[in-house]
Amino acid sequence: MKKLINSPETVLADSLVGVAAAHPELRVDHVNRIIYRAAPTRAGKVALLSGGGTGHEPLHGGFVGVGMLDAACAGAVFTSPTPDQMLEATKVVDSGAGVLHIVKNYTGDVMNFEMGAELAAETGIVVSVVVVNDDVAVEDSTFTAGRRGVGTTVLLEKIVGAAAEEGRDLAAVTAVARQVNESGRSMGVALSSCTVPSAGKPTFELPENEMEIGVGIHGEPGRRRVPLAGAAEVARQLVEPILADLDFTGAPTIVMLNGLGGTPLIELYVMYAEVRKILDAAGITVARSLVGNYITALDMAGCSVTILKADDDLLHLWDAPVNTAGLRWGI
Amino acid sequence: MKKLINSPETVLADSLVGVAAAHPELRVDHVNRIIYRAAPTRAGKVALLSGGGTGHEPLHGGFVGVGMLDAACAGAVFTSPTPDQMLEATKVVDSGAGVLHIVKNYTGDVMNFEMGAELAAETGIVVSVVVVNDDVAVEDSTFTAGRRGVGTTVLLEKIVGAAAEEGRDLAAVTAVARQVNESGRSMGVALSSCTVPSAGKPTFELPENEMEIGVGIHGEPGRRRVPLAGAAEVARQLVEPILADLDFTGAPTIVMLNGLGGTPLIELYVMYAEVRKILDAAGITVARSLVGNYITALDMAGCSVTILKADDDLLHLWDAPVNTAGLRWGI
Amino acid sequence: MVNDTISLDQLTGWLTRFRDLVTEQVSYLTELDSAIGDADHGSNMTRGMGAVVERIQASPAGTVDELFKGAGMTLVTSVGGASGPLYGTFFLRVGTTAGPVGTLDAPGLAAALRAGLDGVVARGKAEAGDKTMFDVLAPALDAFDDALLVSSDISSAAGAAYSAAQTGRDATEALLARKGRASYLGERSIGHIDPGAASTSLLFQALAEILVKE
Amino acid sequence: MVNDTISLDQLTGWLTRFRDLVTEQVSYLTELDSAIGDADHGSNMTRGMGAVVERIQASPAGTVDELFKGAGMTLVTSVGGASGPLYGTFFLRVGTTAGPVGTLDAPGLAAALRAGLDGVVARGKAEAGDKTMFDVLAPALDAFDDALLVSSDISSAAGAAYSAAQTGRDATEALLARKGRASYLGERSIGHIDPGAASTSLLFQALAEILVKE
Ligand SMILES: Nc1ncnc2c1ncn2[C@@H]1O[C@H](COP(=O)(O)OP(=O)(O)O)[C@@H](O)[C@H]1O
Ligand SMILES: Nc1ncnc2c1ncn2[C@@H]1O[C@H](COP(=O)(O)OP(=O)(O)O)[C@@H](O)[C@H]1O
Ligand SMILES: [Mg+2]
Ligand SMILES: [Mg+2]
Ligand SMILES: [Mg+2]
Ligand SMILES: [Mg+2]
Repeated sequence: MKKLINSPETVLADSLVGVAAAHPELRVDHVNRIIYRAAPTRAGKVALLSGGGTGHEPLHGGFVGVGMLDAACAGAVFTSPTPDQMLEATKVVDSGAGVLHIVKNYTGDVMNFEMGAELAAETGIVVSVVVVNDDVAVEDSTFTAGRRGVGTTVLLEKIVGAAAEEGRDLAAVTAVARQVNESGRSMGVALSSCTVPSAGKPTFELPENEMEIGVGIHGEPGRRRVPLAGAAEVARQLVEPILADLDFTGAPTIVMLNGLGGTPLIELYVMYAEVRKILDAAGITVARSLVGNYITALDMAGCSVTILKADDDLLHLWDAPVNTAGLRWGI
Repeated sequence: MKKLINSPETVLADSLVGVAAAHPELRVDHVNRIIYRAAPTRAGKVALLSGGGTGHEPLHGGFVGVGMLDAACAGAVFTSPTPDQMLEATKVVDSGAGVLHIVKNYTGDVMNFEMGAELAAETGIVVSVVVVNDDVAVEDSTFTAGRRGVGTTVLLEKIVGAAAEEGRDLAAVTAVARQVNESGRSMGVALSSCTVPSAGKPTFELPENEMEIGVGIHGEPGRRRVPLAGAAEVARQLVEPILADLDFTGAPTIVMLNGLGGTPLIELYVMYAEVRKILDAAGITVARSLVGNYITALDMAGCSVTILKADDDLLHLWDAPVNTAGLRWGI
Repeated sequence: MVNDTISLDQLTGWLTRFRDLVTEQVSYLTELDSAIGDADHGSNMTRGMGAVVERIQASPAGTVDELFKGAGMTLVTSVGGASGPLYGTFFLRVGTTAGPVGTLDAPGLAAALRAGLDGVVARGKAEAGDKTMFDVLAPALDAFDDALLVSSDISSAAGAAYSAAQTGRDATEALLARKGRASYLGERSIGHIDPGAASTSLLFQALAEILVKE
Repeated sequence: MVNDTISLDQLTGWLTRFRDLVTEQVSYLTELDSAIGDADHGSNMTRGMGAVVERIQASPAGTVDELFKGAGMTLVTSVGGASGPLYGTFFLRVGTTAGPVGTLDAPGLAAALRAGLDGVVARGKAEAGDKTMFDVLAPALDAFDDALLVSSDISSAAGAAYSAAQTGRDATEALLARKGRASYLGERSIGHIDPGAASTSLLFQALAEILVKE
């Protein structure tokens, strides 16, 4: 394992020191491993809290700031944070208008956030929850863990953050969150696994001529291993299942081409070109684009495509100013 | 070689299609491989042109936009663009106030830009040049190719872009560029080489327990191969030569912790934490921080540190609004 | 000699031995999780049980409920992931059901463990055959209860539970995962032992071992 | 038979043969550049000479200067990097010095090549021993000139030049680079043949081969 770290045990704590040093506009609680905006939640503003395992940076800490999250709880690498973190963060960010928990649909995240929300409710804080489950690689069923939460999380945090910033109330903010989750779909591909620091070696080995289609963001194997293909063919394998799952015609869409951490930007742009060709051919209108590393899996090589069916309100919220380490415009 | 591309020959052309699709605020000349702002240069504004080999994204194309570059010429992977590209771009961006060429100090880049500037001068355009040479890994000497241009290029394009946007004239803009170059120093480390698409395999192999200290941004071996170390020790090996080369005390500094393309953000923050500890101990004031992938070497794993000795003017220019794909704030 | 009670010391020894086993097997647990999960189960369990034992050593529990509630809270607040709430809830319920006692008799232990299992199900909604820790916990407790019908010897009941746990663990290999991270793999989850099933088997190994030892 | 002139056709054949050689040796050139540079010299030369020959085939040159100026311009505008301006300037100067003729005699070819070398030096400021293409170009042209003092046979002069080129190329292995990318490696540049030196040796191999062939 080759990593720029001090030790597997200290990765999270050390990286939080770096975040604090680089971002005076954030406040880091090193004991509870929570990243907050430096300024407290404006009275009356619904607060947005998210969190998850470390290793997906900039998600979620990189999306704390004006126009997006109020706080993010950080867990160990690929491990959900714990209920006490969620309780603490919820208490700190609540201004009285309630707190929306944005949870990616993984058993661990759901259970830990659930316990955190139960504890927070006991203190009288109104907590509302959205569970993001947008990964079309996974069959949806109430008898299983359901779909994973992946790329749509990024778009949701941005859009819902803007809704909260505008002063919408908890019900309205939650409704926007649900709408975004129901309208977003993602699919990912890996050319390599990643190396979890504490594991010390790649989670799986992938031969030179193969790729994993339908991966999430935890360096796990995907739905199937297939021969490595060119960018155009890979784009087809990612976009087709998304389009088969939801009709994206007749509405403006927001499209994200996301890198999984080990893939350089130039390849992401090559992929984005191919994705756009497919969407153009399918008569889908792309109103906004985002290309880069936004929700990653440590050093995994690969990418994911997220398509969100938007409307005027969502586009308006998307365009609203945002000032975070990972996404910034208009401010 | 595992890459999300269609073929080694088409990487550059395909990625430019992606850039054009993702960024309506840019205009891409696919024939000449030049990225421009969509809007022409404001009359009287000095224009900034840079360019270089592909594979360093977001540099340079990702830094075209309000507050930074007016255009960027793209060469083949790790290969300087050609004089005809620089001529064409210079002609297009000149508004009559002259054009500053920002050139990284590599033999190829210097010669090609030189020929491009000669051709532009023949058409009557006033061209001024700054050659960035900030890499302390390389001994400086007039009898050699001198120091490489690396991380300072990013800070320079931002700061000088703001100076041009303010309406300073070509002499003043060039003076700022020179000041930044003289005040910035960088040093890089690699944990792996990268794979040049046309070469099809890594430029060099690095055993599990070794790293290359003093690398540039072309996947090349560095000054020396040393045992792999923890983040704190790596930071020391990067920062000490920088501090030995220039006195950074008594002035505000801008510090960039840059990823080389294959290293995830979390490791960059871990490294930034260590760099800051060293700078704090050395009594150096860090006024602004930048952590992320800004000047890369394809999928090379590793990072570089850049420290710029600033002053009030440079900080003011740094803080000025910028709107590019790679750096954005205030707008 | 028949051991028909288990003392606070022995229960403390159980947790300590469990810590030792997950620490020894950290790579094995993580390798199982690499195949069908996210390669962290070994480090999750080691971190959690390390914290549990540290806490016990710093301030030893005075009663059985204190011991297990403390362990459960420590797991809940130090592990995260799926295993944190699940193991945490298990021990919290064990503690609540055991109550503020110094010793448990065989039926008392059985009832406490069964309450733990119920907690896991309430939290995770797993059913038999979903390829989770449930597929070890449930048959192990059934075997424990069955053994107590024959004899009140906790030691041999723990042996029976461990034996059923191993069988349950190995049986997860053939299952298609319907809960947890492995379910994302669909058919590809077949052919691998579930990491949580393996760590739960270690839990019963620890219990059997500390009872035999004495 | 003494070949004391070289025709436009032969010179065109030279460039075509050079294209073939760099294409055949693309991996070799890139491997040399991987050791002490950025792994692109093979693809740079192949792309550039490919464009040169395509251009020649699309619109054959009528005179020697047209041929080489066209080749030089094509290299300058299609290669980039260090080799583009250097090889480009070389051929541009060769063309300018050769002039609008259909054939070159031995001294004429020698003078044109020498002008090319001067162009490379003017552009790149390399000196002997800097470990660049200069360390092949200069000794090869010296050998060419020396051979012409003995006989006006271009074919044998080209053979002598190629032989000197190979010696020059191999001698770069022991040198410490002072120009170009390899100079960043300092001492570590020693022990590797310079990629530009290797491609320039192919240039003289091509010349020797097309003259022998006929
Ligand atoms: N819903 C559930 N009910 C019971 N056990 C579960 C459930 N989901 C997951 N598990 C158990 O958790 C184990 C994984 O734990 P761990 O790897 O520590 O957490 P994570 O999956 O969050 O990375 C699985 O092997 C499985 O035994
Ligand atoms: N200043 C110079 N003078 C002469 N030749 C040079 C000079 N700098 C570099 N070269 C030659 O160029 C070769 C490298 O070419 P190439 O790899 O195509 O370009 P780059 O170095 O830009 O990647 C070197 O091997 C060397 O022979
Ligand atoms: Mg996990
Ligand atoms: Mg090059
Ligand atoms: Mg796991
Ligand atoms: Mg090269």
